[in-house]
Amino acid sequence: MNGYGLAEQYSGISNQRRGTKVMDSALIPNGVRRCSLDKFLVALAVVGAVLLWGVYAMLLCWFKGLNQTNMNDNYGFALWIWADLAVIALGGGAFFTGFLKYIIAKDELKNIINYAVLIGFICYSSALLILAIDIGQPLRGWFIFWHANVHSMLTEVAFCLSCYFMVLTIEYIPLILENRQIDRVPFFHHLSHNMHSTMAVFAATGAFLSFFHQGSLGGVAGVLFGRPFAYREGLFIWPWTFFLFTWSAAAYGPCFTLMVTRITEAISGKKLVKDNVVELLAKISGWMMTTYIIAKIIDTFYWANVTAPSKGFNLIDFYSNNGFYGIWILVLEIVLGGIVPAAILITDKGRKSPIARNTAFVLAVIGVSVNRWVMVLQVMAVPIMTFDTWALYFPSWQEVATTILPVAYGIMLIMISYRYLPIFPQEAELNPAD
Amino acid sequence: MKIDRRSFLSLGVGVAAGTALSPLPWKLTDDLSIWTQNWPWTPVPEIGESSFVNSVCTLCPGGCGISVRKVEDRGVKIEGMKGHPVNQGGICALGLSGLQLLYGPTRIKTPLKRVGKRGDGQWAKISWDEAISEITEKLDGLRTSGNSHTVAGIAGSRHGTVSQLFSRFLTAFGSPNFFHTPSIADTYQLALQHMNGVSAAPGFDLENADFILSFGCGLLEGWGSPVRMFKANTGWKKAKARVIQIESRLSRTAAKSDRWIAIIPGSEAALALGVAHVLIKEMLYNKDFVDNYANGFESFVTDNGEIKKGFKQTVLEEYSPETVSRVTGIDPSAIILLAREFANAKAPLALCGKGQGKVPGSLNEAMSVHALNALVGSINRKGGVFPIPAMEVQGWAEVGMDTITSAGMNQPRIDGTPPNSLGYINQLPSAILSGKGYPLNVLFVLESNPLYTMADSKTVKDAFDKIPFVVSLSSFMDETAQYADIVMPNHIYLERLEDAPTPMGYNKSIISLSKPVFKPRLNTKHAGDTLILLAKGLGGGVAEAFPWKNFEACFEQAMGDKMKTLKKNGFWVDSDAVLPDWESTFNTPSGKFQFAPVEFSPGFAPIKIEGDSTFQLLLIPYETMRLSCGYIANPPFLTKTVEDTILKQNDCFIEINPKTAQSNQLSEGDVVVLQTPRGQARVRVHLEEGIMPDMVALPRGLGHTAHDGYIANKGINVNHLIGPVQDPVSGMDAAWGIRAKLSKA
Amino acid sequence: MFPFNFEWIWDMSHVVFMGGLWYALTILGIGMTYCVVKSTIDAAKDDGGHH
Amino acid sequence: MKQEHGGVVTQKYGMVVDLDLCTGCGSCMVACMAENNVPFREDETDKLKSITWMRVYKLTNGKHYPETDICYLPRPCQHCEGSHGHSPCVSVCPATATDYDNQTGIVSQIYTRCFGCRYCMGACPYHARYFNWYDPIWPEGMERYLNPNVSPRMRGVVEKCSFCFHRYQAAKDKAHLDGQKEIDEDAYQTACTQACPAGAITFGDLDNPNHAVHELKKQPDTFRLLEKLGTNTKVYYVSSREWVRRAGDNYLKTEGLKKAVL
Repeated sequence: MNGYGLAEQYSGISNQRRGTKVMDSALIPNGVRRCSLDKFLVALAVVGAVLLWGVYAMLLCWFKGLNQTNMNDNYGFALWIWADLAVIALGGGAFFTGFLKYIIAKDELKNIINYAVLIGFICYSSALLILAIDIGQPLRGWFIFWHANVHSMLTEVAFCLSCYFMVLTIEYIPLILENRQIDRVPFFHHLSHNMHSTMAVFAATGAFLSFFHQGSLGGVAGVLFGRPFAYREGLFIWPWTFFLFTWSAAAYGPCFTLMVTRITEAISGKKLVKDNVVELLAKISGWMMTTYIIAKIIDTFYWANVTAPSKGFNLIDFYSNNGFYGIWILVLEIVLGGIVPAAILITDKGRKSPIARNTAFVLAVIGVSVNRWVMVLQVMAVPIMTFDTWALYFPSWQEVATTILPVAYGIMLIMISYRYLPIFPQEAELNPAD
Repeated sequence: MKIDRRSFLSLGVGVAAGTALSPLPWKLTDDLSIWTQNWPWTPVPEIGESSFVNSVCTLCPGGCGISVRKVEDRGVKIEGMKGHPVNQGGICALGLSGLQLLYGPTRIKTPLKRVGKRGDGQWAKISWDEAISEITEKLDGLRTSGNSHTVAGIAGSRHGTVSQLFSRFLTAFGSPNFFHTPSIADTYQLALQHMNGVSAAPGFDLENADFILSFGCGLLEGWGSPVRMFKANTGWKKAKARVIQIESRLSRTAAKSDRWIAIIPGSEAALALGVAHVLIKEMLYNKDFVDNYANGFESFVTDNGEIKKGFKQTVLEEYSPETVSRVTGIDPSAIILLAREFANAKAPLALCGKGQGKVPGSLNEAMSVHALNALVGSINRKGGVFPIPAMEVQGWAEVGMDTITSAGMNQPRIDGTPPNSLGYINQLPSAILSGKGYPLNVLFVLESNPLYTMADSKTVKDAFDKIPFVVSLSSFMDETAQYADIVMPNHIYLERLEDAPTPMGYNKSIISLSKPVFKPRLNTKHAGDTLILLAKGLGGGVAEAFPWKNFEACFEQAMGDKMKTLKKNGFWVDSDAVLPDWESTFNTPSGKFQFAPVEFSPGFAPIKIEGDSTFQLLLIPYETMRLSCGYIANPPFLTKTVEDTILKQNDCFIEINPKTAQSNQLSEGDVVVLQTPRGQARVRVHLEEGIMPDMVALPRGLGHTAHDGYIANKGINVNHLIGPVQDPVSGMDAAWGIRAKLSKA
Repeated sequence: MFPFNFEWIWDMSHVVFMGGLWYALTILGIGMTYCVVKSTIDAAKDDGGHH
Repeated sequence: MKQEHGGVVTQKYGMVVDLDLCTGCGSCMVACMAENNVPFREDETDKLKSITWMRVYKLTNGKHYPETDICYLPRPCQHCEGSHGHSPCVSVCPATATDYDNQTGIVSQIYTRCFGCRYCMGACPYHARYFNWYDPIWPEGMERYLNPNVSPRMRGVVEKCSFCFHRYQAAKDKAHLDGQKEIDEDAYQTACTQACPAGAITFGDLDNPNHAVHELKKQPDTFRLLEKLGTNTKVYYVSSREWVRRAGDNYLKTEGLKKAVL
């Protein structure tokens, strides 16, 4: 396949550039430039320290229990579940880009698919790790599979999430195998090649799984008929949030891929992906977002005027008499985090302007994160019984640390992968050796 | 074999694959999950033969029958005893928590002798023999030196065999200084003495009353026998009887009542007399009773020729609705309406005793309320109030009086009251501190915790400091035990034999049998046995007054022929008692009910509480079923039910009307300093519409400094802030509050 | 997740849901097996063919 | 009428709580804790982390002094039936650790199955579900009072009111031994019902005309909590005060109080 071919195409170019001999050069892809090992290790150590802080908090949660958090009986779901839902939405770039490349055959996307897969891999492994911390009995976490209740949206999430993580691993493995040293082993060389050739099947399976787990994550909130803020009617067993979540992940996920790409470019000081690739993905994302936000507005409108009133609630009841959840949050999510980035990305002018484009990516990431926040935390905060009160919550440092942990882990994995694996097929071309 | 990279890799992959395919990881995963299901630090209760043992709960004076579920020798649950006349199967939250007291960490395990400074909590474990001989030595010295009267005893109650044995011990030893924890029952007893001419406790036929006029009684807050009151309340609801609650705070009783009338606290007697005014003015009173069976209604000439105003004249002259309205803050029309309703009811009944009735209160008020019942004829009739004669122990021989005993018994009581009075424990601290009279050398404390429950705890502590030797017979390391020199731990109620006498307000004489449900778990001794051992140790006349082998023998003798019934049913009820009539039961000089006893007549002499006008607010204590505020401190379960608007972490809240809070620039949750003439404390603000403006209310039962971490140092003890106020008539404590002010912390 | 788990009922929900799951797992399993086997064969060929 | 499922008599256990009688004394809460080995900690004032299967709520009418009024409302698990046993929590539990028992109508919780995801807590609008944030610790000696019929829970799992299901099992076994087909009303009562000193709680088979609850639930002043959500609870409340009945559900400003239709 092409990714493989490209790597080979540039394999002749030496990375050992005059005056910049790198100690671990044998591991670094051919034809690209990397910083010194010392610098790399120092940076790795800095991020690693943050990671260790997170690991310490994680161990506290495991050994001492969830009393280390500020969650409580009103806030059974809190920061972690939000982080979970958010990273999965953001990691949606992997399945959707894969879907576009392998199923719709948007071939240009081969230049960003590796990174999309890597980001997806990080997001999904993080999500699984967070779930393992979040549950009260991690050692029995596997009961979700073993004693599965097929009617639970969370079961669907767990199964599809795990399966899709397998897919992402399968998609990530060939990338690892392309490391210069590993590639020298004939079996791995062939395995990489063979996996590339089978990738469309895996990607299709991934897209199928993603559709369900993204959706079922939306279903998690949408089926809660005891929680009028979350509850939505729907199609068959699936509430509308099921479809909205899948759709929004497909729409917003690529924006996150593009945003991280831009950040990577800024940090490495190199252009890594050509503008036409970025613009193509941004355009698709923009149109997806446009359609999504229309659907979201219709959903909100129907919910505010039909669903909630039937349970005795006016829309404004969900946004008043508390210190945090004002109507502003709905505006932030739909207008600033939805309509605005969508409008930027569907216009030629907006897409072509790096500033507008990057702003749109950031707004989109905020928009989808706010949506997931609202669907987890505001659901818990809104009083339902008339004699309930708003429950507000502030995470403990352990929760914050364990939420930052995957971020640190992600950065480290990106650093290592970027250094040793040919993630960006266009890198060498865009940054010629001399 | 040369290990190259490839074979190393293959080996690694092989090992990994092999392990994964072997049953090992799967078995391990499974074992781990099974381990989490049986964590060794999560207890697994032992199974066994289950049985129920009936007894009586004595955690409060309520006297409810209980049924203790046992599994082998463990107690696993306390339930209400079905068929017990007092509680009819019901049980309160404190009673349900009893096993936490039995097995709790606050129990005293063995006799202790203080080694450090008083109150420091440094103890040496001693044997029972050592404890007994140490005390008898001390007592013997006092007795032979003619100082037997300098020994005092404080009991939780003056009823029941153990209390009477305790009193007997002091008498035989030669001390008149027996004290008990007083309550509204004492005031009622005085009212009955003056007006009915009998020495008896009041029995209220609540179940047959159809209009209950409650002057601040916490009918659902623990007044009388709590569970009986709940049952009565349910009966009222079902029978559509009406309850009117006169109280400055929307208590649970007020909330469940048919009408809540907020009153300026302390003016209850005025209201009662205002109601009486309307009854008399509108001729709504029971003419038959008043004309034929009562005295002092009309003005009369006393034996020495004085003209004494009758009740009628006093009330008509001084208690018009308008006058009363000014004092009570209640609209005149509301007073008139109330009086008419009260008179028109079939079986109206007026009650008094604020909250749980922990403070004896104003005798004027009790008599005014009692007069109200008399006016409508609700005395000695169905649905009314009638005297329940106190049950004296029958079977014990008179205490022999040797010279030392009679010399001691002829000394005045330390509180200055006559030798056979009820005793004014509220005057004890000041009597000790004033230095007038004689000093106290030894104090015994049984089933009571004066350092916590008595008003103005600081002064009480100062008084304790003047007593060189304090002996506690408590089961728990409470505030007083912690301040004692020797602790001789009593069995806990579930481990001991005793009787629970008629609870306050109950309409029949009843005794319930508390039997040892469990073998004593710790090195404790029945207080009755301790007293017998002490008496025997003292020898002579004291020992002769205690001829029994042990408390059991003493108890059986005391119960006499009731013992058989007690053993069979668990309780004995005076079922032969006939309802007293109006004809023959008033034991006054005139043989009639006395509206205006010669000694004095009921009137409204407000109890002046402490504090000048710089204290703009009124602080009142209040009681709730979720906070035990007597000798027993809250067990963990009970504390768990306390609302977070009463206690949050270690802060307790004052209730304050939002308007008052606003004018003081306070909002919900603010930390403030609550200051009274007696002390100050850090509290938090809880806004509550259900309290009269310009008042603050604080719950009783918090602020323990002893016991265990489940109750100690939570909130503040309202007794730190309130001092006793002596009732001018009865001499007992009548403080219903204190003036207070708030400042931001 | 297996028919021998006691929660398992042979109803529509289980068949559809678990059917989907096992279907996906089968594809992934077969796909990966194919890749590994083919790569082993390819690598062996390379060895024989003096890479 | 009684339901017959394949020849087996099924019950629908439920409660009728008379709020006019409830005094908020807390006996039901403690009876429940004592019966069901509910753990406690030194500081239980954070009510959002305090396990109370039965919790008594304090409701106020929101009026100013002296028109203000208070009502206490005991809230056990409502044992929602939803539609056909589709209760909010049961349907979401991923590990089948909570179940709607069609035989009794009781929503059960299997502690050893629960792995602590807390989804059910999010699903329950009554806050009837509690998580064991801490290891349950009894002070030394106090574990002696633990009831052997109810297993203490471990840290990290959700627990809730079971309508004292162990008492049902005991009553069923006894009825079986005695050759009775049906469990007597008296033979199976929850700890809170039994303890309530005001007799405010009545418990029994809602479908059985011989049980008191069957008629009590038809009283005119009866309501259930959050009926509009379709949770179809089995705990009925009675109050003669309209504001209390109205506090049982959410109403739009324009809406009147629904007349109890049964």
